[in-house]
Amino acid sequence: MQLTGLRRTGVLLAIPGIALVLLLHWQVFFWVPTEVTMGVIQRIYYVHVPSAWVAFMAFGIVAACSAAYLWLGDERLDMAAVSAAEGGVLFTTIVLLTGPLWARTAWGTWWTWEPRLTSTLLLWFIYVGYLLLRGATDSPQRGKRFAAVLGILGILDIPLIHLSVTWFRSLHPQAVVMRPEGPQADPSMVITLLTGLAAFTLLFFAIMTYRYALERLTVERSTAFAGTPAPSVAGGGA
Amino acid sequence: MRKKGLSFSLAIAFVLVATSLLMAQGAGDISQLARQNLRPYWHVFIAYILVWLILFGWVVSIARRLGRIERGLQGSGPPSGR
Amino acid sequence: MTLVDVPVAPAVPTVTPAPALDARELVKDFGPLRAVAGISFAMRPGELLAVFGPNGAGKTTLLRMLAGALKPTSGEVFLGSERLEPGAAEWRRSIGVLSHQTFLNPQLTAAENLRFYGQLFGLRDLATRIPERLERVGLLDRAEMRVRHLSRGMQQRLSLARTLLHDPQVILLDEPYAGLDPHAAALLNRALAALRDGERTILLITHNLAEGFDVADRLAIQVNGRFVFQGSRAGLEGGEFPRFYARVVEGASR
Amino acid sequence: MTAYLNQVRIIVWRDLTVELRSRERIAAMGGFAVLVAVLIYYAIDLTIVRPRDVAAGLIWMTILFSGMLGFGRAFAMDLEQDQLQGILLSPISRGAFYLGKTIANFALLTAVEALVFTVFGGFFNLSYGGTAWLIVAVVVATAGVAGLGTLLGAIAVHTRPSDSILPLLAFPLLIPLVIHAVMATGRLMAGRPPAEVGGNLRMLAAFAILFLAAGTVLFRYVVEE
Repeated sequence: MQLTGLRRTGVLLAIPGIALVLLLHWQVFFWVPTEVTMGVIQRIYYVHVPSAWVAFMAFGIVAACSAAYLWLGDERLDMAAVSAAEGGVLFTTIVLLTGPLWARTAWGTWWTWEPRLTSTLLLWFIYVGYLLLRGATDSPQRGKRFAAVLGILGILDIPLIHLSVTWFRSLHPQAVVMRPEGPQADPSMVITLLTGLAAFTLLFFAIMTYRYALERLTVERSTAFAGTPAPSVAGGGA
Repeated sequence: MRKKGLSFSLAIAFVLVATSLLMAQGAGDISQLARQNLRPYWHVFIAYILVWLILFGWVVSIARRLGRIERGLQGSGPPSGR
Repeated sequence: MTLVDVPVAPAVPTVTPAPALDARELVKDFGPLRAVAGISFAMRPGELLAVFGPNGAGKTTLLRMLAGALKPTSGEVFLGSERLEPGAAEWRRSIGVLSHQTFLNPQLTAAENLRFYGQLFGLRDLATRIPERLERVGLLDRAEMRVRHLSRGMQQRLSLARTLLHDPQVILLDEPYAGLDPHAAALLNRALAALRDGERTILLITHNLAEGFDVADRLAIQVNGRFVFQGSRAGLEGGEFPRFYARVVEGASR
Repeated sequence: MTAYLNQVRIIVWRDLTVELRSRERIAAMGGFAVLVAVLIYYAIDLTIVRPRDVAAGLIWMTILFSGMLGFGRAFAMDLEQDQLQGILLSPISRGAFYLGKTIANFALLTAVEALVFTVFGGFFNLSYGGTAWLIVAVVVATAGVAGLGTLLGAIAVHTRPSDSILPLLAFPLLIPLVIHAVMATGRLMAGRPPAEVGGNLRMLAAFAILFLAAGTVLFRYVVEE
């Protein structure tokens, strides 16, 4: 069990992560100026965008680990994939919840079939399907392979999904797109956003490390309980 | 058990910090821009709370699952049938 | 490793330089579960090895690895002198599998089923080969009948014809006696005898101690993913084999 | 190469022969499609909505749902008497097996589509202008649907809630394809020039190629252990 090593890694990632989170809150609430056109609501941006970034990165990890798992068959790759997928789905949930909170003020509506919202929603469904599929088979090994196939399929589909929904919308009058990184953006806004990106990335990897350790332990426990045949035929009795 | 308590207290600390900071900021702005709608403040407030609730929910769920397995591994050990 | 109170000396497999089927330390894990835990054996052409064992001993897993349907977690299997790798198309071409499931489609006729598998195996002379094979299993007059109208015994005979259609070098049988009427069982045993004369290598997995013992050259007993007994049947009487089997299994799983 | 195509051909022949004899899936899919058409007729207030404005979307909804119904069963048939195992133990290329299954599913869905277009045309008094390009659009979209449906059908057949999990997995991946299928079909039915749907057709082709290529490569990981 190298799990103590894993835990140490998790803590080493979490400490700067939490520090950056604290810094981010100070920046967001005390330091960064209020954006001129959108007002206070724009501050959601500093968690919304980092969440989206982390979610995409997580799904990228899922796809890469899934492909490698199918190729090499190493169980650890599958454990990494499921850990990343769980995180990816949660961060996508954050994106989908904070987005409408912003849109209600900025666009005057909770939900709109704006391209980015639509692709994010579909992405969420695809990877919820990934998590469901793992538990839906009688043989866990099969579930892992099926999920890996879906994980790869999902990432391949993303560019086409995005292209399609953008296309679909572009034929209609387009709503305002939020662009704080536009020409008039204050450098402090960029700094705050970068802090958010760094904080979320570190936190994601810290939690994912723990999630991975959990997956390892789960497998080790089922080995101890569900019984590999005893190593020696002569053993036993007592 | 200790880990669980730690995550809970951290969660509460964060929510408190976020809440108080937002309140402070909101209160300041209200006095200056009294005419502005209050809704955006609430939405920012809810958004930040949701983010940390979800993340801490994830951490707590992992910690609980880890704890359960570790108790299983150390406490009972493999069943005596073998 | 082997049990002390065995009445026969377990024969160390001494085989000709190029065994027809050579398995070395085969291991198969399903996640945390170890279904096959290190099995080695070698067979020469014309030999029939019968593997017995209780449910859950990993017999079917072993057979599916030998068939190339499952990739071993570790260990190696070789086929013939060419040292083929399991799972390759050439490997599948040299193996025939007969299971208690027939692999036949009930909506297709007997001849169509054989034609389907014949084409999958890339056989060219199907126009002559299929009637000849149907003749051999006594189903020529049923060639145009759909399989779902055939009796269970006939289906199993057709399945035997399907297994041998491409003249495999190695034949793997998984509980072939299940659901067979005595006529079909006798036919199967005659076919097995003919195949051994034809220098084919046969591995048989069965619960049926009597049938299995009668046809085998060598016996193996698999418990918990291992061969706990492997040896020739010399020195064993058919009548005492069930008791011997029960003792070995009980000793190994205690 | 010829061996590969032969393997594809023999699988297609087998699946279609079996389907023609049992008519299990075509009956379920066709019956479902006609019933949906009847339901939709009563679900739409024809004094408010002009049917041909929404026909393309309704037609594709019907096609998609009946397709899921059929694809879920494409591999269920092979589990009987363990035929799937028998096929996998033969030296067939896994890609060829997948393509054969996909072509058979494609043929089946095309037959259902012919029925759907006829029935909707009759019920809602639709006229299909620009027929040649309409057929191109439908065929390309169907190739994509069949390509993904076959791959996911092979997955779904080994899951416990096998009938409910296939649409759950397939629809998020298929929605973008449906967008283009509906746009192309709708515009062509309204008599717009084919040039207007060129982009949609290219996107449909992109989806079809992606799904077929991914299926050919990934299928072996679905069926092999």
